[in-house]
Amino acid sequence: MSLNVKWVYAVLVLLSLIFPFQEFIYLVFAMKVLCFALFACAFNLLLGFTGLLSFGHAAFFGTSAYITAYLCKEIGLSPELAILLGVLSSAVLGFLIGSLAIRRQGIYFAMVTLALSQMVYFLAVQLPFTGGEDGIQGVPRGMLFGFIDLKNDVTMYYFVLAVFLGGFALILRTVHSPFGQVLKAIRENEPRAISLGYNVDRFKLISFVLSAALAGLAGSLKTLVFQLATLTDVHWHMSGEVVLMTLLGGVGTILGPVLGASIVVGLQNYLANIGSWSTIATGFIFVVCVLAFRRGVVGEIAHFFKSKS
Amino acid sequence: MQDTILKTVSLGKTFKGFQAVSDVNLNVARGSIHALIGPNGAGKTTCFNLLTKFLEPSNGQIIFNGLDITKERPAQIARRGIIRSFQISAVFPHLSVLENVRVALQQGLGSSFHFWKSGASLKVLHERVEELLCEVGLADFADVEAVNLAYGRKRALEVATTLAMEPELMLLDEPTQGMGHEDVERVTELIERVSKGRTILMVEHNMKVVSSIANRITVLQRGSVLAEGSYQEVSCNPLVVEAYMGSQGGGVL
Amino acid sequence: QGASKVSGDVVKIGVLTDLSSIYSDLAGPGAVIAAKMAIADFSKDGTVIGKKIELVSADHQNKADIAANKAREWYDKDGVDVIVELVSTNVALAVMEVAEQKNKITLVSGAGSVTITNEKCTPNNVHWAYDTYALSNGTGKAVVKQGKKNWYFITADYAFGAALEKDATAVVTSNGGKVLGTSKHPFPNSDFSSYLLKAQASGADVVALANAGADTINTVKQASEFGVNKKQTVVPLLMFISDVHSLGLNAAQGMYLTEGFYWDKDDKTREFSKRFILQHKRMPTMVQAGVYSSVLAYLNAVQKAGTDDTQAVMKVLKSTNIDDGLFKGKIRADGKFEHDMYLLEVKKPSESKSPWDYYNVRAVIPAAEATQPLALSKCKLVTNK
Amino acid sequence: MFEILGITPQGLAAQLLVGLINGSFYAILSLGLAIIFGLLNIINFSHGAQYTMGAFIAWIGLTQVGQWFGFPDFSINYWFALILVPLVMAGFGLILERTMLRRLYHLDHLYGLLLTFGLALIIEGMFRHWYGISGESYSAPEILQGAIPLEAIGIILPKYRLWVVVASLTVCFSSWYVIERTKLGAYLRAGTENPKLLQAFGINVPLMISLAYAYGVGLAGFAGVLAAPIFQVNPLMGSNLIIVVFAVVVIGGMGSIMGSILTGLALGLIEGLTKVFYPQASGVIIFVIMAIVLLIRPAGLFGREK
Amino acid sequence: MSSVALKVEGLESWYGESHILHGVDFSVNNGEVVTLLGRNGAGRSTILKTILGLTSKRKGSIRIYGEETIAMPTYRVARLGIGYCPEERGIFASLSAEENLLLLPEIAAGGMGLDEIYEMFPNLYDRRNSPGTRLSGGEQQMLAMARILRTGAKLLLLDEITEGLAPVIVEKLAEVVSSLRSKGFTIILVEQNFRFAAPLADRHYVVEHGRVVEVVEQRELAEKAALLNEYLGI
Ligand SMILES: Nc1ncnc2c1ncn2[C@@H]1O[C@H](COP(=O)(O)OP(=O)(O)OP(=O)(O)O)[C@@H](O)[C@H]1O
Ligand SMILES: Nc1ncnc2c1ncn2[C@@H]1O[C@H](COP(=O)(O)OP(=O)(O)OP(=O)(O)O)[C@@H](O)[C@H]1O
Ligand SMILES: [Mg+2]
Ligand SMILES: [Mg+2]
Repeated sequence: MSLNVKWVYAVLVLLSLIFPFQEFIYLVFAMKVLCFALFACAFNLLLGFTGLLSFGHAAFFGTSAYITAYLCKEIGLSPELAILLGVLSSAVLGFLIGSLAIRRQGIYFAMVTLALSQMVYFLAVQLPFTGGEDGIQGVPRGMLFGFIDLKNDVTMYYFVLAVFLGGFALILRTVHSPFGQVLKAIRENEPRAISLGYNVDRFKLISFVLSAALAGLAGSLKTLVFQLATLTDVHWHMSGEVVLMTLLGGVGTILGPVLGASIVVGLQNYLANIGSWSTIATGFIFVVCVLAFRRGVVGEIAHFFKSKS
Repeated sequence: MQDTILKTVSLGKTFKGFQAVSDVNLNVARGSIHALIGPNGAGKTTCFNLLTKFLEPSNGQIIFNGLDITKERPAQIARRGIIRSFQISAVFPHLSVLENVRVALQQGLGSSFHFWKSGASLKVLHERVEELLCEVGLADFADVEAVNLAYGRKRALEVATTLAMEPELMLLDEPTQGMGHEDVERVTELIERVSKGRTILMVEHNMKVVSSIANRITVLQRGSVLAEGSYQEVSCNPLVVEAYMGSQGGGVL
Repeated sequence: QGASKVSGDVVKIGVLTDLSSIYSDLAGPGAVIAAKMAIADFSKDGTVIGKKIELVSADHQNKADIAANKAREWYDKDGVDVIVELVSTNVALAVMEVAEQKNKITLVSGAGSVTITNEKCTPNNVHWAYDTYALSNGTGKAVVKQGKKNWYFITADYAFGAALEKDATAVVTSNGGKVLGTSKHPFPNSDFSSYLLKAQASGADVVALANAGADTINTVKQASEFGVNKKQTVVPLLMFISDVHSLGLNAAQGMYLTEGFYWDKDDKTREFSKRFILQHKRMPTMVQAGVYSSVLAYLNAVQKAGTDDTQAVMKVLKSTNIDDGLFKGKIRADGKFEHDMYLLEVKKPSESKSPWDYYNVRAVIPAAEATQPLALSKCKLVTNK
Repeated sequence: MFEILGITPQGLAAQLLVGLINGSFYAILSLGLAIIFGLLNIINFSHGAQYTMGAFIAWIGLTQVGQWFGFPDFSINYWFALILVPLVMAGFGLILERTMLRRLYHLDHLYGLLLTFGLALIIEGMFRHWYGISGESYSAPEILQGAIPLEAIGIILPKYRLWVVVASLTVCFSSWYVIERTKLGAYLRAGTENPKLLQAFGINVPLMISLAYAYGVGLAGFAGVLAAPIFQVNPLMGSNLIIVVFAVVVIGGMGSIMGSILTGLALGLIEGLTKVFYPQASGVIIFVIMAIVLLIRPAGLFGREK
Repeated sequence: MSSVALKVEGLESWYGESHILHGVDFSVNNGEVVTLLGRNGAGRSTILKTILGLTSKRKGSIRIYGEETIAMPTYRVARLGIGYCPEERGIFASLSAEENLLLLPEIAAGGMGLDEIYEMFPNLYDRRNSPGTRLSGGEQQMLAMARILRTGAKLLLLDEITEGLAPVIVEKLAEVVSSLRSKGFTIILVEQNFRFAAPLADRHYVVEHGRVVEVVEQRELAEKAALLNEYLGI
């Protein structure tokens, strides 16, 4: 990681730390961005660095969201435990779906994941504990570690930020780790990787589970922020959205997904008041992105500097 | 320890009724360079695919160092020390030449699953990578993306990657294919050099190469063994000349 | 001195509705217009107790999370005092939740489930226009009375559908009818022929539709296609005039339905609707009328209380009778605004004189009948009394 | 007498029939998708929107154009629409392909999917904006109105639905014949694999591709017109359908023409049955099947193993 | 007859960013056989690809049978009567061997018939129904060669056709090429296998770093052997 990149990170972290001390941007919105940024990063670990396009990541996001919501509201667990169990459950789910899906490549992989996540959606609709269309609402944020009260948005924000940074760091590390190197190789030329003695499926599965777990983490956070978990979280639109975020920001770039998430969430928020135009505008932006700057925002910037030097 | 490293017992493969390989009994002596030749479509690559379990044998056994590996999976076999190169060049296109080789070396480190370890932990390998690249004459290409190599260089890179695995038995499928004469010579002597302390089984159409380094040759035709022996023996065998070598037979080079 | 009494020195009204998705015709932009009209009608200069009245609106796309998020932002950051409309139950419940936390007001017109004033009721909420109880009682009772006793339900497979079916079933059985069967369909859904065939085969007198919006429209349309409406009576438990409009009288004629508002009921409603259609090109739906009525009532309450403080305003709202020409009645302790409902029959094309001339008013369902008795209410505000 | 889970054999037959009807919609839509994917390597997410568009254009033709141009009594009737709309849509497709999709061929499927997804949003949004959400009704032509009572199985079957089956099956199978039974088929497959090389052999691949896309979109338009009288013509009619149709294509085997047709029909039937026996599941059954199929036969039922 | 079949002047070519050919000049008369020799990566394959417009960008002048084609789309260039046998064989995996053969449209009269081809390459006949990429390396090479003989193209661009072929078959190919030549085909060979190319060609162009650096007429082979040696290390 080159020096000026380090600087970029430093500045961003600093900004996010002083964030609550400004009026213009609403804090809960910022938290939403962080949650989805984490989600997108988790997804990018799979798409960008393993070369697997999952079209069912909502399943992990949603499952963990529901579990956390349920544990907090009905069982009254403390947030950290609820999150932990939520993440665990989506990791397990990730393992199940993953071990089925990784046997297939390319677009088929995408479709298997889609199919399986649709089943998760179906369960979410049918199972009683999810509260069907209403979802689980009014989830208490509770006391972190029993003494930090998350009701206050600022506290909540710092909690979310901390978790996000943790997850982000983990991903960063993974990408550059020996493990990450092998993933890259597999993405490039699978039979060759096998012939070099790598158990390709193991690698794919691990990164799938990792990604699922982190997606789950994002889901649980979101539940605590909004204090609800609904069908939106498991719907395939959610899977689609995370793909969009990642592409918009730049597949296979580290910061891309974060930016992508901010843009998409921002759009949803600020176009909300103009009704059907928001749909059109969103669509338009995606078209432009694909046609004009395909590497995604961050990707394009990086490329610009590359071609400069 | 016995001196046949690899042994196949009536190995066979049929594709939807088509006998690609039938009843092949190979005996590869440890430390030798063993060439597998034969007309196109004779079943050489298929044999390789069987030995590395990229294809399931229809019948027969594969015995490596005395133990039966017929049932094992490709990755296992690779880790036992049987490494192959491919006929159609196989590199990691968007990795740099250096990374290509390093990925292979990583095996040895055993840290491949450690997604928490930092990338810096791989620096230790670079020295070895340099060596290997020099051996195949790609030293000044270390940072080039593999796609951008000309065909011949891709092959060289592939050999380097294979070597990196420190294989006990190397399977080379037409290692010099599509190379200019210089490269051919370089790679030939490279093979000879690395064959020290290793066993090499290779498919090669370039008789020059075969004659110069192979100490034992098996000729396949229509999936079964036509002849076996030293270059002199096979190249004088009228059947072989007729089926494969043509006018080049009889060692006239 | 008024400053202290009015938060942020403005009275801010938020219309949180479905501007782009499946309910945008029955609420949506029309609801925003209705709210604007209410403000204009309340005071020429757009002020109450000397403070400016502001209106904001946003699209919740029928998503509880988006809605909740927006509501939070409005209450926390933008100083919104009251949120109105809130079509679709899950959205309403989510926002009510937030409002209770932040101690702000919600006036629900679009959402229909009775739970809003039952299990899930909140002290700061009024349920304005209609609820599933009223619908099923209105239509259900009337139809059973006509001697059509055997019912078959086609129900949207989600909370609202279930609630609707449950209430209707209660009405039917208690009036001596019986339910022969139910088909639950996924939501949303476009082809209903299978369910209709089952309904047909069941030989019931009545095929009741416990779904909403596009689903209902398609069911009705395809019912007439399969000639279901020839031998059996199709009863959409929830249908708005906007749906009838897009169905066309051909497919819709002869159906019974219950609404809390019909533009052509009397002079007052006509007067309002004429002004409305000038701005919106469509006649107001019950929901849009409800929004108008609720905003007007809210402003009056603020006027009367002399402050926009939540408790004070709620107190006034729940203690004064409301009669704005569109709705007439009073708000109960559990937050249900009880008012008359109307049993309507869709006209034959031949009967329809002018555009939007769609209904014959068959009966007025008195408030008492159209509302779940407080005695039965499960609302915490009334039970623990 | 013998009832299966409360369904008389007649009832069942009737259900199968309506299943078939939906099936023929799936068939014709997935056919379009299959062709497009097969040749352009693009997952045409806007297929649903284009189907919607077809329906709307038909409706506009019937009810609006008159006013637009000031001849209230002028209107394009169903039969003309059936010919005209597919052509218009094909034209539209051609433009899209030439101006946008063309730039994506050398890229991953992903981008095509994303672009068409965006297009879908735009188209959908436009219609929402102009014509609201609850949609407009479009009535079937006189001769196809009314229904045929089938005493045998004790139901009355709308004439129009029968027509739909006939029409779409005809179109499907003739398309299949043209593509598979002529050299075109070979070109299509080769073109998918390595368009540049195919050009080097003297085949005008760009043109071939544009036409293929246009044809696919045309099919979507055609389906739209067929659907208009059955379903409400509304902006979301397509987006509700599209995911299912994807599933169909995948199950049939990406790019396999016959596969998509047969699977479409079959799934229509299966879905119909689910609606009878376990309606709640009718939304998910197709995905269950998809998952199973892909795990057993990765390339889909009719797809070629790579 | 010595009318010019192909004339290349100042040809430059790019793969994306990287500039590969820097002004290549050479010309081939009707009925001639010429070779492009050079080290790996010299740019020989790229020359062929550029003639067909398969690189991302090209500049200069390419006249085929007198017609300027620098701005032509690939498929029209091909239709002028070019048969191309690419470097990595380019067999279509989704088509069977025979379909691969029949795929190419006839762009001129006088192409070979199937049976003619099958008797030339018997292996193909045995394997005609198996999927293209299921063929052995060599079989694929033969197929790639065989299919362009069907089209009736008169100007053949052959990129390393002897690669991975058994000596017997290489000899067979040598016969094929010389018979084609006697049939009046114009052929451009990219070859590593000098022993194969030497006797066949009228002229040899030596390519280095994306330029033609040397022209060797058949008759000069003897005296320029040393030179070639230093260029190619033969
Ligand atoms: N997967 C497969 N399916 C069907 N036939 C196959 C398959 N793989 C190989 N074959 C056939 O088996 C025979 C042997 O193929 P193989 O690749 O082993 O030949 P080879 O000896 O490597 O020839 P070459 O020297 O040309 O590479 C060929 O005729 C080929 O067509
Ligand atoms: N697709 C490509 N993208 C970028 N660079 C390329 C590409 N293909 C080839 N090159 C570069 O162009 C140069 C010439 O390649 P070319 O294949 O023409 O070499 P050649 O003379 O044919 O040698 P070979 O015998 O290896 O084919 C090489 O340096 C190679 O790195
Ligand atoms: Mg081979
Ligand atoms: Mg080359």
